[in-house]
Amino acid sequence: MTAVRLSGIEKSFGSRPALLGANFVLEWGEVHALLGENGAGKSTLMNVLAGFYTADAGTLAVDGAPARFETPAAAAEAGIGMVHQHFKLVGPLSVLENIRLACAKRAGWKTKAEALAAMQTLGAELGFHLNPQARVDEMAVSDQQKLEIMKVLLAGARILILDEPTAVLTEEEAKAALGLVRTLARGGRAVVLITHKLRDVLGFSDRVSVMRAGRTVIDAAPAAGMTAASLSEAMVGTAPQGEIAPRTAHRLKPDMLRVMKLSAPASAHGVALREIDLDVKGGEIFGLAGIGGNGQAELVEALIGIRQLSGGDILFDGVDAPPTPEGRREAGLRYIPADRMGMGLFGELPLAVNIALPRLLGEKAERKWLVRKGWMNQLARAAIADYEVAGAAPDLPVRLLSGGNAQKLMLAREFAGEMSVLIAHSPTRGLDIRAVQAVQARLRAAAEAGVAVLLISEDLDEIMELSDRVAVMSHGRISPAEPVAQVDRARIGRLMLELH
Amino acid sequence: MGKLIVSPRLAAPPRLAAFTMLGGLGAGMLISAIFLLTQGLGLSDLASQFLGYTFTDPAGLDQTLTRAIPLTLVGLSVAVCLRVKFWNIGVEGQLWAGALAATTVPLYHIGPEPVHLWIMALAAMLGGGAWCGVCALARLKLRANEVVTTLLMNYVAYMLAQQLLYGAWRNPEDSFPVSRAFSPDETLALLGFGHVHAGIFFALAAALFCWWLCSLSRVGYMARAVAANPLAARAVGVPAAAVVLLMATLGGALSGLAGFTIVCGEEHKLTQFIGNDYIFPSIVIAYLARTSPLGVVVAAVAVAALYTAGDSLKAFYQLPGATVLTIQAILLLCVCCGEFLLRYRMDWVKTVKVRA
Amino acid sequence: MIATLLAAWAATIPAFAAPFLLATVGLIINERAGVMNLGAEGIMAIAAVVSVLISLDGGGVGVALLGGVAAGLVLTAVFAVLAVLLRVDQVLAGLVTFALGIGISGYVGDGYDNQTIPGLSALPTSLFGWMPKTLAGVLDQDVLTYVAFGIAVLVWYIIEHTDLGLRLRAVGEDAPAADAAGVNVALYRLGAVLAGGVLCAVAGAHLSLVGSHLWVDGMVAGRGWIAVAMVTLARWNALRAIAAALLFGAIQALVPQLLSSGLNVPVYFIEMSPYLATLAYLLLAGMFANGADAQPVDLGRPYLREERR
Amino acid sequence: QVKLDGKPKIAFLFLGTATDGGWSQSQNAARLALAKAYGQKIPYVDNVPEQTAKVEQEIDLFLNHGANIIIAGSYGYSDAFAAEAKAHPNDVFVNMAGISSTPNLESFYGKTFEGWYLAGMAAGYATKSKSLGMIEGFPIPDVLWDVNAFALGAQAANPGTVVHVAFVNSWSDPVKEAQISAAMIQQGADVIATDMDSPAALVVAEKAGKYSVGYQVDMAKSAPNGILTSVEFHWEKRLIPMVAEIEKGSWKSGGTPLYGIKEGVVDDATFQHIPADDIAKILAVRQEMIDGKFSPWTGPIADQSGKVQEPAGQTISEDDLWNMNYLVANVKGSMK
Ligand SMILES: Nc1ncnc2c1ncn2[C@@H]1O[C@H](COP(=O)(O)OP(=O)(O)OP(=O)(O)O)[C@@H](O)[C@H]1O
Ligand SMILES: Nc1ncnc2c1ncn2[C@@H]1O[C@H](COP(=O)(O)OP(=O)(O)OP(=O)(O)O)[C@@H](O)[C@H]1O
Ligand SMILES: [Mg+2]
Ligand SMILES: [Mg+2]
Repeated sequence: MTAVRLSGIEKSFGSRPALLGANFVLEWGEVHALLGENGAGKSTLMNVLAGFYTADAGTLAVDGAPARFETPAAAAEAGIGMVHQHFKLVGPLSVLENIRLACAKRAGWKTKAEALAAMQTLGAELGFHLNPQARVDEMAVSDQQKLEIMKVLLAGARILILDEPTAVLTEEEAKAALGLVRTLARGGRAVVLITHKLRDVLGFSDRVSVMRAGRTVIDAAPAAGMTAASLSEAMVGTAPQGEIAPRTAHRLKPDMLRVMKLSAPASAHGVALREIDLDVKGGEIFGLAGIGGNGQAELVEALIGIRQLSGGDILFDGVDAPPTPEGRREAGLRYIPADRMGMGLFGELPLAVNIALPRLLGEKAERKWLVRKGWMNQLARAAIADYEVAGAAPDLPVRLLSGGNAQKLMLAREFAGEMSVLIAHSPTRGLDIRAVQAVQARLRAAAEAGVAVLLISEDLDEIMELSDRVAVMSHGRISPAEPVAQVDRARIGRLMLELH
Repeated sequence: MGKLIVSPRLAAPPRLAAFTMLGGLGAGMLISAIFLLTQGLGLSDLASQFLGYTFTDPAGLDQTLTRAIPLTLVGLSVAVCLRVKFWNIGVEGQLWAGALAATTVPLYHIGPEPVHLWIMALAAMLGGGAWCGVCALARLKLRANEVVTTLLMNYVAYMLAQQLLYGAWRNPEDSFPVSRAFSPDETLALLGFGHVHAGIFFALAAALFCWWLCSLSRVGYMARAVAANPLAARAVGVPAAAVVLLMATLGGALSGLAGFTIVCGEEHKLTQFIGNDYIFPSIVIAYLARTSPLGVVVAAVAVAALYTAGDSLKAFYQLPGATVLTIQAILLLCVCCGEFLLRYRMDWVKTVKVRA
Repeated sequence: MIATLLAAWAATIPAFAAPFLLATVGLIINERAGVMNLGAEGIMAIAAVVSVLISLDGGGVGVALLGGVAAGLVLTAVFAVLAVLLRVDQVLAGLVTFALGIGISGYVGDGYDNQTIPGLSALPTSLFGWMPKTLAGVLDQDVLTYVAFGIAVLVWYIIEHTDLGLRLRAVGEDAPAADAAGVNVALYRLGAVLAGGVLCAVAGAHLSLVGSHLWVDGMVAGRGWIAVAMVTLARWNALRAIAAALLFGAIQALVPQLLSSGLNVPVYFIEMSPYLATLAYLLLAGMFANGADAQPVDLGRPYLREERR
Repeated sequence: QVKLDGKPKIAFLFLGTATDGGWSQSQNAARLALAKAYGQKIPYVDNVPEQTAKVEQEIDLFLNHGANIIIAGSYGYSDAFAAEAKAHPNDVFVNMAGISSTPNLESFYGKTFEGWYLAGMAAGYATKSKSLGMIEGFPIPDVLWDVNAFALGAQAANPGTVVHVAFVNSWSDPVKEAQISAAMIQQGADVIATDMDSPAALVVAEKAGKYSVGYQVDMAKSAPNGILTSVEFHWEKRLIPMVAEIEKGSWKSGGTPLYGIKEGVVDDATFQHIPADDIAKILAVRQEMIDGKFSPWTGPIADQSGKVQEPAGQTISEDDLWNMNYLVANVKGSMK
């Protein structure tokens, strides 16, 4: 019996199409993996199913009956529950309050006690032990994930949509959660599992669908017949498999970026940095692996000078790093953030201003008293040409660039002028294969030009491919660095989990 | 059956921006006109009051220009602060602080007599700047919402002024709550056109300066960056806190300067009510000008003209003094609605027949 | 002399505090749902003037109160449309509401100022005859003042202890999450804004029906703005709002007592003190990083499901 | 002498609203009387703050629209009127209660102390607690003489009576006036007199079952059961003849003259709620005032500190009245 059938779903945001006739079929009793590159439309499609977005066109049937959900509440009524990629938890409320908020109506609880009892029963069943009175925004991300899953189940969902549920869990936790999911499916529910991890697909799902650029390219194929290779080809299309140029031998300059016993207190919902030692040489790419949320963001903030330290030193080329972000930039520090629209670019501002801004800062500012539009536009046009930023014009708000092109712009801005240290945080996330290759080539070129490159990424393959030395970050600490040639992937994996 | 879908526009065409602004203003004026017509005014009365008297009649023009001086300065004050997304609803307090600071100069004989006027201007800017600057500091360091702090600081300044006027500064001659009159050296010269005084040069110079600062200097671009994305601004190396502090302090200084032009240009002493009724017009002016400093000058003259017309409507048609405020509210309301059309698109979607 | 002054002072505090309390509690409802309404002053003015107009027209106190509330509600609806439906910046929408309220109240009240109305009197003194005199003075208030304090407790209970309050808080703290949990964000915000507007309107009616027994332009005299600040002082908690309102009420009630006692005191410094206290509180709360945390996270952020945040 | 260009065209400025129930209303009554007498529509603008620039703007507005006689009534307009009178020597300016004068500006005022002395007598007869409350605007001479006259009248009628005075530091703030009135009653006063522009204080007294004294217009409507009298203005009694003189070209500014009960510019409303023989005593004093046989300002008069301000047998001159800066012995309260 078919649980859900989505066909020909179209959806655009403003003038930007996200779904171009996507199909999806979900059967009762199965775990159905939904794959696709970043931006392929997976979340959007499932948001349509969960009543969050209204489709522009297409049909939706639940249990064979045509349906149309205008609100999340209507979808919940039909037994659809979604764990969103970006959690939908009310941070300042307690665990129990979040559960009551989402489930009281559907579960028919009259009192707080009833809700508490139901929560504890399910918690025991799942092995999820959450303090009902804890404030959600003070809990670990993995506990929040558990709460999200409990919410969906307590609301009595028969159709579960899990959008990248394992991204924030350790391997152990992920295994347990996926095992649970499979059990639930076996018990008669239907589960959609959105994931980027092929292991999850091959290990835990029954069937697979793959999306690319708003369309379904593999429609409910049995997982058994799939291989990692066939899946990734479906995801990215026939990508030009670029030759990885061998690194030319060059001289390393020691101590370009040196961090000694760096500590920083945890901010409200973050991770503390604990006595971090790091030494990135000029001319090398230093890969820092680790699961996101283990202090990477905090480390980056400390390095670029926007986070208060509780101890330790940061040295550039043997001397104390200037205290302010503007001073560090002047000293040659450059930064490519993981969240380019959040911490890198100014979406509302024209491309020209985004490009020109760093040149207006600090002692060496190129223009102080008179900033002419013509000068900025010229810089912008040069950057657009050099970095092949598609669909760009000097006065276009950067918000309107696609992810890959925004990233190219980011590089154009950061690579301008004299650079000695580069921090690249997940620089290829969300990019298509061609953009990935362009970015990686730029990183290599920078290293070859003598820049000390600190590459922070959750993607172990990328780290292994690009780095000269590798270390692992976990729980705010960093493991000792090792040359990439000596690295054993399995041990890196363990380090990610065990380093406490 | 169908359904109205509201969705954000990714990018609004510039022509639409101009259109919604003009449309909003037009609609506002139309509604205001209808409102006035229902109050017993004729069409010709409207034309003669709003266009004839306020701009072509020398007396009306005199009044409009004189009134536009402080309005320009408080409008700039709000606009400059909005450039860094700092809501300054404390222009009255800053104006009072400026006027108080300026008044200390003649009262306590600060500095050499011949340059008193300049010292007063400087003192007013310092006073107003400090009044707004502390609110910016409180926001930056202590996360105190500036809407609330600037609001509260209005009352503090007002009460302080009243306490001084009823206490130490009370006119010794008649114990009326006004300061003693300033000497001619301490007042802004009249320019030979009614009551228009040299403060107009201060206002224009301030507008030009703000235009340079916001549109041509690097500070202006840093301010844009801070407004658009404070985190990214800091990460790139913009001294974000300093920029916010600078712009907010400048904003306060401009309001302080408005206080200076009132006490030195109009009252020639500190009086009791100089800071009244500037908050709303300052916001209206800054918003209608879309925070452009040169636009502020135009908007301030327009709002001043509204006051001129309002005075004359009050005198000859017995309309209540609330007329001007009501019209400003209607205008702003309509422009806000226009803004909605600019930022969102509305589609009437026919509910699709669902096929199985 | 001091004893009579203190007793007289204490007796006037509740009536001074009540309008602050009503408006503050109204704004707390708004802000807990994520909407900041700077238009309270205008809503109070409209309600005050309409109550007087109805009374002058011979309407009883109840009718006058209802009429005032209805007028305040109409104005609040304008704000609600702007802020919730059209997603206009809430500061701007609030200021428009303020100006409309003050402007229109000036219009409709034109020619009716200073005309006295019967208004609402305190409960019969005989009810309190058996008490000590000072206590009787404090308790001998009008019904509306009692209602104000009752409403504060009721609103506190609803917000903190009921499912309705839970959904309201969720909308103010994290609108997308509330939406995902099936709460109609726009509906709750509209409801909260209107409910808050009703309380602001009652506050305005209290000013004219209980406070002055007449209308005069500018009568609200900044109380609506103070209420906005008092929300912070009360840390978004309706029960604490009682304490905050009593503080402001006490200081405002002290001024006429001092003036009439002929004591030579710096009246304006005294009147300034609650503002300074609120400022100081804001700064201290920021310093010890708990005050700001009480602020609803989504305060001031319009919500549209499909809009990225 | 001032020669007007053409016929008199009058315009009024009011401090409050034309219907404020007091000060501006009394002047609006004069405006209406003038309008009737001269058969012309007389424009006015109300709520003009005591701010030089605002006052000048309003005056210019009227002059530009052809007015040539500008009439207003506020102490705080004095500077603006002087400046405008100098700038427009061919127009006539009248500022009731002002203190500035030029050849074309007269600031006449009423001998309000006459009315207040009689009202004080009435309050003295009425009070049981011997404690009266009086609410005042600013501590300026023409206000101080009201307080002092009221206190002297009460003292004459009922020795030992004390007047508690509170200065609101505003001409009109009905909310505050009501609050102070309530506070005074709570502190023991049983007659509340207001020297303000609105009847707000009286309404409170009425509700509390206390006596009251009104000002500027007959405020009996606001407190029918407790009002003893009101000290009233009848500005038209002077304005109508004045405009006639101006029209004839025979008018000359009289500087800052005072007119009293004799001229009819000031008078008390019907006394009530006290015994008829007490009223008779009051009316006898009133007649002596008209006949020039009695002045409230005949010594001995001592101030709050006990210092003799006017020795026995002497009478304070009009010039000295304009410099009054003390409160008499039976007044409680501070001038600050
Ligand atoms: N609310 C929105 N407003 C505008 N554009 C959106 C919105 N949500 C999604 N998009 C766009 O729709 C496209 C599909 O996004 P979607 O989030 O569905 O991708 P995804 O496959 O889930 O990617 P990821 O792996 O990163 O989660 C993207 O290009 C994205 O920019
Ligand atoms: N406001 C926006 N309007 C339009 N597109 C946007 C907006 N914000 C982000 N995008 C684009 O949407 C795409 C996907 O965004 P999304 O937030 O789903 O992914 P991400 O957070 O970058 O990656 P992931 O969640 O997989 O780690 C990106 O290309 C991004 O540039
Ligand atoms: Mg994503
Ligand atoms: Mg997704």
